[in-house]
Formats: sequence, C-alpha cells, structure tokens
Amino acid sequence: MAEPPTSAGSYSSDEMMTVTAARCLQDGQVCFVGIGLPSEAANLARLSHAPDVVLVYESGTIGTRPEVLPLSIGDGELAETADLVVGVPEIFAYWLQAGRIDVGFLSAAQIDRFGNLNSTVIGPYDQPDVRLPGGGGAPEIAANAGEVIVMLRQTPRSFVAEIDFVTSIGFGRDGRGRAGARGAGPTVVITDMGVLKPDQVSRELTLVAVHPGVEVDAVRRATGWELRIADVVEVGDAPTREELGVLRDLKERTRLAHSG
Amino acid sequence: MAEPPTSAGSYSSDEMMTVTAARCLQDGQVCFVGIGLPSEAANLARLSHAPDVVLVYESGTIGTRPEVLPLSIGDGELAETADLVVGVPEIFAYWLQAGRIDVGFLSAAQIDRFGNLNSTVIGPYDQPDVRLPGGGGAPEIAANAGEVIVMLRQTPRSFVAEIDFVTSIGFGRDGRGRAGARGAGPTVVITDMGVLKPDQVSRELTLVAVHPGVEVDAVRRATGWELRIADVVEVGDAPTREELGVLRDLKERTRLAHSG
Amino acid sequence: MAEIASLGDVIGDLVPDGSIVAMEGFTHLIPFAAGHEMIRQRKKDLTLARMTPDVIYDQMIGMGCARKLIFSWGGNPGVGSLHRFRDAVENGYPHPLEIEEHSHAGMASRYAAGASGLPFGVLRGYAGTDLVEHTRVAAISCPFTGEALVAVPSLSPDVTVIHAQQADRRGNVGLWGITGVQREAVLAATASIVTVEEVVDELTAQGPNHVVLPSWTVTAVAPVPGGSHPSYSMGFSTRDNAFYTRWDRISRDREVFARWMTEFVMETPDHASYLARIGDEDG
Amino acid sequence: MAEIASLGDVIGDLVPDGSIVAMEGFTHLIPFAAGHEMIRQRKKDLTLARMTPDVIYDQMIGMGCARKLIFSWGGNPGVGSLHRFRDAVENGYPHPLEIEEHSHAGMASRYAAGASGLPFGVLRGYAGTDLVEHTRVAAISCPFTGEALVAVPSLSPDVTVIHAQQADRRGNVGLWGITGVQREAVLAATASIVTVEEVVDELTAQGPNHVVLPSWTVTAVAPVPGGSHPSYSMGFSTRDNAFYTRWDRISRDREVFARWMTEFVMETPDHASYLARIGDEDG
Repeated sequence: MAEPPTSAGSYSSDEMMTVTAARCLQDGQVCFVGIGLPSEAANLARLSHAPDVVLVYESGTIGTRPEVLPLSIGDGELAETADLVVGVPEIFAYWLQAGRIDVGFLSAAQIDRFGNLNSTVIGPYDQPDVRLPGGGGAPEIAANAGEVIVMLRQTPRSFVAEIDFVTSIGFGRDGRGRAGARGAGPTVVITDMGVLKPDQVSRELTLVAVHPGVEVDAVRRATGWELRIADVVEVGDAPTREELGVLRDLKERTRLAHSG
Repeated sequence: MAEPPTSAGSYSSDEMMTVTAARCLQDGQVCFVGIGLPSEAANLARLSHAPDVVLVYESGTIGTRPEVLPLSIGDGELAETADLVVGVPEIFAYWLQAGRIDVGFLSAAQIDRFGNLNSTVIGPYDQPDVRLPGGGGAPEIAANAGEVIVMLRQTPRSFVAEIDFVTSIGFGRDGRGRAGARGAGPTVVITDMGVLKPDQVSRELTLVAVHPGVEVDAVRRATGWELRIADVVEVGDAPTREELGVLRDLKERTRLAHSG
Repeated sequence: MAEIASLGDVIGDLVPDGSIVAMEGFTHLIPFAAGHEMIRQRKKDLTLARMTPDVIYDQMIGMGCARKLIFSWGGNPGVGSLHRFRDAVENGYPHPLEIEEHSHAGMASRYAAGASGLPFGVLRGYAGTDLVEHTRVAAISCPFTGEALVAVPSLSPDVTVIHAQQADRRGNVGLWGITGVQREAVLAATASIVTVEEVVDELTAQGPNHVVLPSWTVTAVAPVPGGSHPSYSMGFSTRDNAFYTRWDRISRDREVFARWMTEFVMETPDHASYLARIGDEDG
Repeated sequence: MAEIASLGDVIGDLVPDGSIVAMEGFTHLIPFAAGHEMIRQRKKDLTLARMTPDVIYDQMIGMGCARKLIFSWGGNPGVGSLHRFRDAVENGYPHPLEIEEHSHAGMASRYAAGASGLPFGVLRGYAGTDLVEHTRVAAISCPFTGEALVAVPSLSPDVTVIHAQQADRRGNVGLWGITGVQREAVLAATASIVTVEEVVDELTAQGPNHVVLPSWTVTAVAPVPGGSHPSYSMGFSTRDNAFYTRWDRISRDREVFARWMTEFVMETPDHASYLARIGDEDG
C-alpha cells in the first residue's frame, strides 16, 4: 500500500496519514478498528506511545495484540492474541451500543462538509452507477462510539458538496444534528493532505492543519465545496524516525507473514 | 425425602409420584427440570426407558447427565456433565422462550381447578400471611414450554378453589384461555394420590387415575373444590422392581455423595 | 483498568449507603465475603438486586442493610424459606422492606438490556400472571406483526459485586462453570467489584463456559480465597450444603440469628477469620 | 438428533429451490463447500441471507442461484468489490437481484431475535442513515422512558448452513475462534446444515470462544475437510488470501468467471476434487 515518497520527504502520504491518526489515540482508550489504514494507525499507537490502547474488531475480538496486521477483519491472528473473543451480536450490543468504545475509525467513498459518510452507492440507490459494499458496522460506530476519527484520501470526488447516500451520520446533511445518536460524532478527519475538524458552532469541517509540504490552496482544490480554512493553519509534524521505524517494521513483518 | 411405605405396598407415595412422572417422558424429549421430585423423575427416565432425554436446568446447564441428584439448581455436577453451559439470559431467551423445551416440570404451593399455580404468597400480596419464594423460572416455563407436567402433593390446602395469586398460568382463572402463552399448558397433574388431566373442552382438571390402593373418595376429600371425576378412573401401575431399583440406587448414590 | 485492593477498602470506597447494589452468582460463585463486609461496615438503605436472594441477602436484610429488594426467587435452595426475608416482608422486621418482584426471565432480560445500553428488554413473559399488577412491566407490540409482548425496564446497578475464580495481575477476570447473569450484571453497572479465589499470571479456563471480563470493565478486584462460602467456586471448593440446611434453624429465630451474625461476621475482622470459625464449628 | 450424511445428499434434501438460506461465517469458517454444492445442484430462486456476502455469494449470484440478497456488507475483504454482486445490482446480470440491506448491528439483532423466538429486535441503530428509507426497520419507543429506538424484524431462515471444526458421532457440533453470528443463525432457522473438518469421539476446544451446538439443534452434519476454503478453519487451515486477491481478476469478467466456475465447481464432482484442482493451480 505504501506510495512513493512525496516532495515532503522520505515518507509516503499514507504513512503521514497513519502517523497522524496514531497520534490521536491516547493510552488506555478503547478503539473500534477497521481494516486498512485505521488498523495500521491503531497498531502503530499500541506499539509506540499507547501500549495499553484496547483494540476491538467487529469480528468479536477484544483487546487484540496482533504481531502482524490482519488482512481481513476476521484473521486468526486477531482471535489468538485477544483478551476475549465474543459473538457478533454481542460485540455490537454489549460493547459498541453500550457505549464502551471511546474511539471509532471510519472511512468511506464520499464525505460532505458536515462529516456525513457514504459507503453505499454512487448514483441513485435503486439504479446505482457504482454499488459500493455498504455500511457494515459503520452506521452504529458513527452513532455509538464516543468519538469518530475519519481517515480518507482527499479528492474532489471523495470530498463532495452532496453525498449520494448517508450511510453513517456525521452532523446531518444540514449540520443541524446527530439524529439522536449518543456519540460526539466525527471530531477529526485525517486526509493525505492535512487535518480537518468540525467548527465548534457550525459543525462544518474546517482545515486546521496541512501535512509538511502541502499548500492550503492544493487542499482547497481537492475539496468539492468551498472549504472553510482556520484562521491559523498549522503544519503537522513529519513522522519521527521512531514512528516510521515501528510502522515499517510492522508492515514488513506483515508482508513476510502473508507472502507465500 | 422418602416417606414410609403405604398400604399399597413396599414403596412410598413419593416414589409412586416420581415413577408416574418419569413414565410421562419420552426418549429424546427436551425437558426443563427443577430441583426435587421433578429432578428425580427426569433422571429416573434418563436412567431407564429414555436414555436420550435432554435435561435442561435453569442454571444454564444443557444436556446434563448427573451421576447423583443435584441438591441445588446450580450444583457443579450439573455443569461438569453438561453438553454445554450457557448464561442465564441465554437459557431463558435462546432456549426456553424460543420454544426449544418440549416438557417443563412445575410444582407450587397452590393449584386451582384450571391448573393455575401459586408459588408467590398466601394471603394478600402486600400483606402476606405467608411469603413464598416466588415465581423464579416458573412463569415463563408455564408459558413457553411445549407442555407442562405438574407434580404436587394433594391436600385441601394445596388444591384450592381460588388460589391467592397466579404465579404461573394454566388455563386462566376462568379456564377461558392461556393469555397468549404459546405452550399447551398443563397436560397432566401428578399427585401422591393419582393423576389429573384437563378436560378437552372445559379445561377443568379431571381425575383420570388413582395410584394403587387409593380410593376416589379420598382424592375427592383431598381437593378443595368439587373434583371432576372421569367416567372411567384407571388404577396406575405400581412401580416395577426395575424402576424402584434405579430410583433407589440413584437416591442412595446421592445420599452418599452429599453426606459428610 | 481495575485496581487490585483489599475487600475492606473496596467496599468502603465503592458502596456508599443508599446504593443500588447487585450481588449475583446463580448458586455458584455467590459473593458472600463481600456481603459480610458490607454488614461489618454497617451499610444502610441499600437497594439490593439479585435473582435469587439466597442466604447472602437473608443475612443482609436481617442485619438491616436493605431498604428495598429487587428479585425473582426468594428461597433457601433445596431447604425452604429465607426466614429473615420473610420476617421483613411479613412483619416489617427489623424494618419494612420494599420489594420489586420479577420472574427469572424478566430479571435476566433487565440485566441484558442494561448491559446493551438499552432502556428496556422485550420478552414472552408474565403471561397471565398476577405479577403484572405488582411490578414494573409494560405491554409492547411488535411494529411488524402487531404481536403483543412484554417490556421490562433495564436494570443498571450503581455497583455490581461478583465472585470469580481468577484475576490476572492486570485485573482481567476469569470465571467458568455456571456463570448465571454475572457478565450482564457487571456490564450493566456503573461500577463493579470482583472478589477472586486467586490472582495469577495468566487466566486459564479450568471448566466449561469460560467467561472473561477485561480489566477495563471492572472497577476493583479483591483477592478473597473461599469468598463464596457457603456457596462454592468450581475448581476451588464445594457447596456447603450442610450450612444451607443449618441456616434454616439459625435464621428462624431473631435472637439466634443475631447471635450467629455477631459471632461469625461482626466479631470476625475479615473473611479468613470467618472461615476459621466456620471450620471450628464444622469440625 | 442430527444425521451425519454426505454433503450432496444433505443439500439435495434440505435446500429446495426458493428457500430462504443463511450461510454464515464471519471471514472465518465460511461454508464454501456447501455453496459450491448448491451451485452444482443448480439451486434456483434462493433468498440468500448473510452479513458479509463475500466470495461465496458472489459465486452463487453469478451462477444465477439467487433471487434476493439480505446483507450488510458486500465487499471482497481487503481487496475491493464483489464484481458478480455488482453486475447483478448494477446491470441485472445474469438476472435482476432484489436486495434487502441492513447494518451489521441490525443483521445481528435480527438473527438474535430469531434465535430468541421474538418477532423483532431493538437497537440504537440506523441513526440518521438513508438506509431507513430502503429497508425494513421501524421506529419504536421505550414504554418506560419514551426514548426513541429502532426495531428490526427477526430473521428466521428456512435453512442455515455453517462450517465448524468438529462434530462428535452423536452429531453435537463444536466450533471456536471467531464464531460470528453462526450460533444465532442456526438457532433461528427451521433447519440447519453443518459441514465439519472432522468427526471425533469427544468435542475438544482448541481455541478461544468454544461454541457448542447440541445435536438436537442441528438437522444434518456433513464431514467436509477443507470445506471453508478459501476462508479458513482455525486449527485446520489458514485463509487463502492469494485466492481472494485472484478472485478480483476472475470475477471482473463474465466469461472468465463462467470458465472458472465450470472448471473448478461444475466439473468437480465434490469438494475434495475442487481442492485438488485449486492445489494444482497454486502449485
């Protein structure tokens, strides 16, 4: 998955996304993780500054400590290294719905300015141009996790003014509310260009930081609406040597474990 | 618990009750069992004519084969010899409520002519003369088991015209219905004097058999209402030597296991 | 993360007077030591929830710890009545006891709803029973089929107390055998206390139905070997059936009861000395 | 009591055309062999229920077995799209596919309600999603607090098919590791089929989360070693991740797909010969 190094230096934009997300996790937090970048970020956090972060996967594995990254949500590695394994009805009822998850990670095909996510269809639901996989665990993660961290590469096709379908609620199409959902919703959106956070009042996603070497205008051009920019846009810290080392070791172990 | 032998011969009336109840169980039936005579009867059936009867106890033990009778619903013996052990919410939701139980055994302090049972209070609920233990699993066993076998010693104080409290439904105080309960309700009431069954039409309990040496008039006198008598009252078969042997061995094993 | 501390400190810190307390354990793993410690600390005005009050709540009710009881079966298993419970309900001694009574299925559904973060549970229950007029249930109908069912309110105690076989040094808890409604009662509660037979490096199932409660779902763990007596802990002890039979005589008379509680609980500083005195009596 | 029989006979007897079929297994223990046998027997008009359709339903949909799909996530895990599923939904090929879509939490609640003998389940779900306008959910309010929640209809398949590690000779089934929603799917169904890696004298847990299904809750058991390939069976096989990647290319093109299904499924008499051909290709 690693991309060629960017102008920003000897790390990929995916690595910058992953490191930025990992830094958002605090030690001891209970984290509902999906496959891909979220899994990389959560395990990077666990292997660096947050050794006691509790990783929960929707396959029913709680407190898992995989040596290598799972390729699927249900890899044996997750069960073998878990504090406990429970059934899927229980993971959603007793653990997610009950409010035991501090942080949920989500991605999607489309996001709008109020952090609503679409992973269901492009085009009309009954006559889709592209049928996407659908919500899976996302609608209830968005509703019931204490807060949600969104990880999504930023392009005009993914950051759109109007998403075709609300799979998972952010602050609602009009930004007016969470439709009764208990969690705080998306508190941060991490892209390959920077970091967006909802405005305290309007809830509209606002660019608060860019990754090293990324121009604010470039982020604006990669956004399908008139992007709101913070008065002060910070520049994120590049990945440290230690962060890159842990992440790359993890991915190399994973490559070796899953090759052949 | 064994009583002195009755005039009917060298077995006690409790033994006759237990043997009569055991004979009601067919091989392969799934049976929800309580402590005491029901547990003796169900295990006698399992150790004699119904080796594949499945015994379920409300403590969550399913398919148990105890070597000795449990003294409490949660004896370790039940867990050690079970096909599986589940939590209490599950035993009531996935197993009893789902309709997986063919036969439930119940007893009570009082029964009325329509097979409704009281195990809650004697006297008014808020100012009871005698506060009984209460329903426990009985209300849902009465409602959701395929059929219910009632075991209860017959006296004018236990067989009453009006029970003080309906803990578990039979056919309703007026005999008109089961209040939406799915199971067939009480199909047989086994006492220390004989066997009663609900009339096909009126649902009123009717004496269909007496134990050897018991007079119909004696049963009538032991009943707190004008007892309905079948046109032909059969005389139950006395326990066979084999039935008594299995039952007494079981109780002797139990005595030895729990003494000292 | 659960802290590992002494039973006395834990009960002192986490069980203020007036709390809604659930102490679960279905015949097996009943947390007697924790109940005795609440009696020693003279806890008052507790709302006690438990499917089967058993001897543990008979003792706490008789000693005046309870204002209210939430339960579904109040007997001495295999023996008969709970005399202190009956004396409170029938005669208001040592003081009146408010009761909220359910069926087992209803109680289990209430805890499961609490553990699931739902305000109510649904069941096929209470059909045709007079309980309906005396407890907290409501009719509910299926929005798809119109079928009539019963709803019960979720039960979320201030603190749930259980006894388990093992905890590891990080405070993860393991129990096995008959585990009743303990997992739901812990997950439904605001705080939870687990007394354990032993603290080990690694949790190891030594029987069927291994239930694990992660450290972060438990507030405090207190090592109390034999903490379930006269109940039992599969793999560590057997049920003291003789005690349950003896309790019928002890609890029948107010004075005999009071003397027994003084001798075996109030005058024993901790559970180890309680067990020592019980042992002397048995021997 | 479950009968132990051949997969071919069991699928022939218990899965008539038009059935509502649930084949569960959450990444782990997916009953591929049973799916292939349904394809070989040219089953038609099936309503296929499964939380994660995965490659198994992509194959069955592409081969025209399905009239309707009930699901919550329709992708190729870690790879991308299910192209046969997409072709059916986007282009009606090989014929139109009706879909009923839920969230994972909703599907799990539906199976759990079915297993519990309830007509509906309640959850905090579907909040603010457009799914509500396109699927079967209903608003329900708590009769005690008035809180607004969501109800989903119970899901009770005509037949549920799962793959497990073990059965004993009496037909009791044991599985462990990630067990997903299989227990609920079996207990919710009218009939159930379990393919197993091995038949043993005694069930023995060889991993966490041991789930046992008593023989009398299972209709038929069919021994099919390797029956979960390209999924895996903890303790017996590992996931064939390369196959899942390869499937993206195979399934993208209608002709390539048809040829692959002919060669590996239609022309192999049973699962053993399927595995042999897959092995040759891998080697």
